[in-house]
Amino acid sequence: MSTRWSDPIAPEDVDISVDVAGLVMKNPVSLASGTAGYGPELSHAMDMSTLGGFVTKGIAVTPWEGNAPPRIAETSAGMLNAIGLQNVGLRAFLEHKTPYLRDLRASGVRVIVNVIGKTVDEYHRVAKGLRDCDAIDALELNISCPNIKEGGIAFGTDCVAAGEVTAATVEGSDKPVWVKLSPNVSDISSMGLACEENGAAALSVINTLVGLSIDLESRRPRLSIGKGGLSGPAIKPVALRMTDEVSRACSIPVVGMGGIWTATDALEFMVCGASAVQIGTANFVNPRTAEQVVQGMRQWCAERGVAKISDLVGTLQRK
Amino acid sequence: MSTRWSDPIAPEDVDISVDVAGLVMKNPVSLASGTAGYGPELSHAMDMSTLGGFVTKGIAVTPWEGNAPPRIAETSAGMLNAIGLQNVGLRAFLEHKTPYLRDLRASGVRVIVNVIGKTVDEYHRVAKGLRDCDAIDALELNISCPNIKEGGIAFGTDCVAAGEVTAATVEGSDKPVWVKLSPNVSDISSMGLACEENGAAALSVINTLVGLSIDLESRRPRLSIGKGGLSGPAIKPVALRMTDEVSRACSIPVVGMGGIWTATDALEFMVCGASAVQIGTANFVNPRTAEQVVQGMRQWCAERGVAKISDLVGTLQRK
Amino acid sequence: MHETVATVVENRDLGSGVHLLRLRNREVCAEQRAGRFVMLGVGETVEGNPPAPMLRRPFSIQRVEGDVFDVLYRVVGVGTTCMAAMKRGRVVEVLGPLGNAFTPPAPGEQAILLGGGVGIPPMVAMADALSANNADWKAFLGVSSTADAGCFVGFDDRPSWDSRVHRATMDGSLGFHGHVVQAWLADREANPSVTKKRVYACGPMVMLRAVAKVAASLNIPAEVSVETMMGCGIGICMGCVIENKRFTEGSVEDRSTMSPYDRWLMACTKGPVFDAQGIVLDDGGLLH
Amino acid sequence: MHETVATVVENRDLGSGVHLLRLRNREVCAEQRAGRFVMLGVGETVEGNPPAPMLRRPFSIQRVEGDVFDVLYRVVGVGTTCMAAMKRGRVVEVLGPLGNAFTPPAPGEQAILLGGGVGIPPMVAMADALSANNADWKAFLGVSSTADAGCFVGFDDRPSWDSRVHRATMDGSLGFHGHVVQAWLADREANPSVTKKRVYACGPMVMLRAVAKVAASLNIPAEVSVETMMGCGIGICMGCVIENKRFTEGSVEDRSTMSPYDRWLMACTKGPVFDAQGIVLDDGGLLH
Ligand SMILES: Cc1cc2nc3c(=O)[nH]c(=O)nc-3n(C[C@H](O)[C@H](O)[C@H](O)COP(=O)(O)OP(=O)(O)OC[C@H]3O[C@@H](n4cnc5c(N)ncnc54)[C@H](O)[C@@H]3O)c2cc1C
Ligand SMILES: Cc1cc2nc3c(=O)[nH]c(=O)nc-3n(C[C@H](O)[C@H](O)[C@H](O)COP(=O)(O)OP(=O)(O)OC[C@H]3O[C@@H](n4cnc5c(N)ncnc54)[C@H](O)[C@@H]3O)c2cc1C
Ligand SMILES: Cc1cc2nc3c(=O)[nH]c(=O)nc-3n(C[C@H](O)[C@H](O)[C@H](O)COP(=O)(O)O)c2cc1C
Ligand SMILES: Cc1cc2nc3c(=O)[nH]c(=O)nc-3n(C[C@H](O)[C@H](O)[C@H](O)COP(=O)(O)O)c2cc1C
Ligand code: FES
Ligand code: FES
Repeated sequence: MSTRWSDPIAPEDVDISVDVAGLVMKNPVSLASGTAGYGPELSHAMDMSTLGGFVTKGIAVTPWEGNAPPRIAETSAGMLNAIGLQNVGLRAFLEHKTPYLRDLRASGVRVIVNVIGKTVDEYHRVAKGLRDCDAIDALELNISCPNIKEGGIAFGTDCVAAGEVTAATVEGSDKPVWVKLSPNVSDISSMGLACEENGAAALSVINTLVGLSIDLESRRPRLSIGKGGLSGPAIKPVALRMTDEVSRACSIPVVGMGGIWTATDALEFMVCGASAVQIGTANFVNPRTAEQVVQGMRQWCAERGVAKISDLVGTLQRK
Repeated sequence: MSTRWSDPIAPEDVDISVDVAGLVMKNPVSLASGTAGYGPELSHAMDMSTLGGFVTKGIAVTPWEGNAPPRIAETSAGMLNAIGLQNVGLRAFLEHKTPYLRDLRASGVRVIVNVIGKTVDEYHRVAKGLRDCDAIDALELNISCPNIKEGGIAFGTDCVAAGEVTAATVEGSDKPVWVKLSPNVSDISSMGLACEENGAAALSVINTLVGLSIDLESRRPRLSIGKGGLSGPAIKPVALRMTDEVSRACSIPVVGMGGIWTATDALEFMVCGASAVQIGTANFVNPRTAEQVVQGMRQWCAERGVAKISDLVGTLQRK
Repeated sequence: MHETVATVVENRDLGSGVHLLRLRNREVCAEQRAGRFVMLGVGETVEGNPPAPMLRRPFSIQRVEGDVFDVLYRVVGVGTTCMAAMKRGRVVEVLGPLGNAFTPPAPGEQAILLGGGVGIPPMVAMADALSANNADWKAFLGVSSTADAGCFVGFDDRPSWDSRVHRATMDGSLGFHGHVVQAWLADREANPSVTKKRVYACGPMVMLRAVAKVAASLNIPAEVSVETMMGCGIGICMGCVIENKRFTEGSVEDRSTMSPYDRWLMACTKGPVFDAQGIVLDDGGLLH
Repeated sequence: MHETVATVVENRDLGSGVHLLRLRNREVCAEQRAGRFVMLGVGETVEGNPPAPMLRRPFSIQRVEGDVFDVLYRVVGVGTTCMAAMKRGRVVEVLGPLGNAFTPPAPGEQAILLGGGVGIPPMVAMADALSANNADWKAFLGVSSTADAGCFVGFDDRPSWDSRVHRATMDGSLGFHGHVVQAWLADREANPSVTKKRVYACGPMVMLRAVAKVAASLNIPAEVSVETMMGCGIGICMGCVIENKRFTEGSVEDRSTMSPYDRWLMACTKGPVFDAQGIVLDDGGLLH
């Protein structure tokens, strides 16, 4: 694509579908893991069938408690969270959460299950447990679990460990495996490459940045466990940079996220190399964000005569 | 110190001086490198003698051009910059910039020279060139120079290289050498330790986070060279987290910075382990920020009966 | 639940940082039940930036009159400071009504409403609902001093309720001298009755703890409305949790039906109203 | 230079997104000289957050009357959108006046003022200064179409100047049909004169390039005021640079006195007014 735009076309003539490693999504927008529950929660506030995809809260092989409150704190143009991956566990997920997801999938929304674990084996077991599950299209591995203290490996910041957990999950699964990268690393591209070499189908970029917020009067962290993950518009420049880096270093597709608030934000991620995008924190502030972003992206393309949204992917002009 | 505060005292009875590795500063607040020129620029807008310290724009052994414009772009609660370390070089610095700094120093403000280089030898040569210079109190090594493409080493993200450049500078200098750490790493504490082991007197935490901002219409980066460094309130949670980590891992003092806007922000850094603080981006928005922060810190301590501000350092309560 | 906007009809300063915000939106009013709340977008929005503050803030609906609903709030931080500056005509983003609601008293039961400070609003909502049903109720309302008497506005506006309403201040500057639970117990002593009681309470944690303790010792069912730090109000951020007492202190049978997932309950969807004996009334010390 | 605040006296909508903001501050007015500018804090400030937008925005001072100074601006993005919403009485943070100023013409020289769109303000300031000194001047002012005629307000308000002022539009809907440089050249042809000329210009880069080229070919000294992306306005961010033509294209002697540091000049302190032949009038395509 050249830098210049063409004549406007009708919004309905814009093809906003995208293909993420063979998984065709009717539009590029998914809800990010941990910011949309297991699905039904948001369905009262928005029309879920307008989504391209839906990523569940992280699922472990057994239920996890999560952390004590306070679990969230607001910061300038962002927020910190330390939910601690409270989750119902694989069995309850299959039993209670898949019926809704099956219907959602039937309405044309791609369903991606975010997977967490403390050991390579735990990831593998979740992948195996989700074999043959017809409610889901893909897995997304969250390899930045904050569980180092419990004996787990720092999967998210070590290439070898990231490769291992990817390989084990791919081996256990019958579905495409996306790996969600941590931004808290010196070199995110080599993390991406390690995952790609071990069978990842796509890379989700980025998870939250580790941060700290304190209450000066009590001189205590605002979150019960101390540190937390920073998300929201504050991190968008870091997320765009990493999307650009990973998409150029790796040959598998990148799913971009971090601070997306508007259609413009989402399109910026695509121009920087993301084949699709996810929306997280914005859902909390306006639960209809995703719906509005999809509409805005279509409109933006129509006004500029972009007939196929995926033509924008990775078209950032360099000098 | 306990979590509870004491009865108020008079503001003038609060001792707000701090000691950074033997360098006594009359208050904890310095202007950060690259955000206050060489000194005279800001003197028209604020009373420079109210500062605890002043850090110059980075100085290299020879003058540097810096990057083409645009060099700055605004983001949510932050900004990106890619100035490219345009600087007058060591000789012109000594000739033209030290007279003002000597006077500033005479007024009781500590003067710290930020040092940049493309090779270990270049750092060493600046250090040697500044020997016996009576206008300055300390050096601060900026080891996150964006010059990898020009053959330099990634000092800021490699422990061995960081240690080497520290050792070489310490060897060449007759002044305390602070090292300013890059936040774009998996483990900032080991970077700090590597510098400590090689003779650093203190650690400045943090430099900018690498980010990208693009203009969607032209599909070009907003900065001429593409990526830039993210600063401002957006990064404060990351900066506080790293201040806490480094100050606990290392035994030399930490100078904290990243998004400081108010006295409360500055005090939060001290509670998280910073012996002193620096103010950067806020100078652009309100050139009197530092003066107001100093006053606010004194007032805050007075109201809570904190007789010595340095008693607050590292007093974050953990569960 | 509606994701919509409402128009400011009035924003009345009641002194000491307490304000009454009256908002017009028919759909929200239609779905209100005593105990429910709204998430309000209180920040300033500047194009290209998130609102500041970014997250919406939760507030109980105190009263519905026609298509107007009232929120009583105290200025405690950045969001409520923005609210205090809202002028008539300003349009505010609203998500709600959210959360569960108080269980109505059984026929023949007398409702005891205990409200402290800006925890009084849900008690206004209860009193309205109970009065509409001609149910029997008594309210005990407390603030720290007469300067905070603005918190009573929902009851002050209904003089016909006066015989049912007992006001208290911690410093004795108005009404009963002491806290609401003491006021209630003093009244119990002075006016013994055999009517079955059911307690409804909202206020600071320290008050809710006292309510739970007294209700347990008197063997009276009690429901409390809790205020936790909320990110979304609809169960998607998992930020607003409160500890499940059946999990930590429950019987063996209780625990056998539970998974670790059940330790923390989301206050926005499972609450904000809980059985006072069912949750751990502790907030890690960071909330009030 | 003063770091201070000013009060909005008026914020007049002149159509097509162009507005005239009148601000009261005696100190700023006292130090104004034609060509200088102010950094305005235009964002909304919410406690605990930086203003949004965070950075101040640079604007030329168009005119000083008593203790009121005028800024003519066009809404182009988030900051100017905030400005358009400012009401009378609002207090605005101001840093200024900043930058250098135009060199006054030598005795006997005629000043040619060339202003395009929201580049007209410094020409108003020049016309005021020249008129006060009874100096000889002519102005050529251009906008794209009559809809943008609000940009002429500083000259429209001085009907006595009319014989000196030549208006032009790109689409010919008002005045001369074409751009300002063409208007100037057409006038030169129609009214030849032997008076020495000195050119002053402000406007889009494409216009400044044309000015520099024509002035060079006619061997007339020319000064241009440039608009770069500014972070601070006082030489501490090094963001606002423009390329030094003497560095890139200068003579051997020129270059021998320069270091690589001299390639990029800070427009806020060395400018915003530069010799048109001294800088590279190019902005990497990202500014207008
Ligand atoms: C279901 C529910 C109903 C509520 N109803 C009312 C009401 O009717 N009237 C009223 O005045 N307040 C009510 N609150 C509390 C109200 O939400 C907070 O006071 C408000 O969000 C503070 O916002 P802020 O930006 O001004 O404070 P911040 O600057 O965010 O914080 C200031 C202080 O308030 C506390 N705080 C912040 N957010 C919350 C929160 N979500 N819940 C509790 N404490 C918080 C913080 O710990 C801090 O100490 C309710 C809270 C909940 C969860
Ligand atoms: C010395 C000087 C004097 C100026 N005088 C005037 C004046 O009298 N009247 C007037 O209308 N404008 C003037 N400008 C330009 C004005 O500063 C910008 O239009 C304004 O900052 C845009 O702010 P924004 O937030 O609305 O736009 P943004 O949302 O920040 O950006 C919108 C567009 O404006 C451009 N822009 C942003 N900031 C600047 C900037 N600092 N300089 C130039 N372009 C920018 C961007 O590239 C973008 O295309 C002057 C600029 C300078 C440097
Ligand atoms: C409250 C909260 C919970 C989250 N939980 C998860 C999770 O379970 N698994 C995961 O991979 N990412 C999780 N994330 C990260 C988001 O999916 C997303 O990567 C991140 O928030 C950046 O996007 P945003 O800025 O749009 O929120 C969570 C984020 C938030 C704010
Ligand atoms: C425009 C700009 C230029 C900077 N130049 C330098 C520099 O020359 N050397 C350096 O060590 N840090 C430099 N920094 C980083 C700051 O000193 C500081 O570490 C960083 O901006 C974080 O602080 P802040 O959020 O208060 O700005 C620069 C920052 C900015 C915004
Ligand atoms: S407030 Fe988000 S889950 Fe309850
Ligand atoms: S605007 Fe900051 S140096 Fe010129």
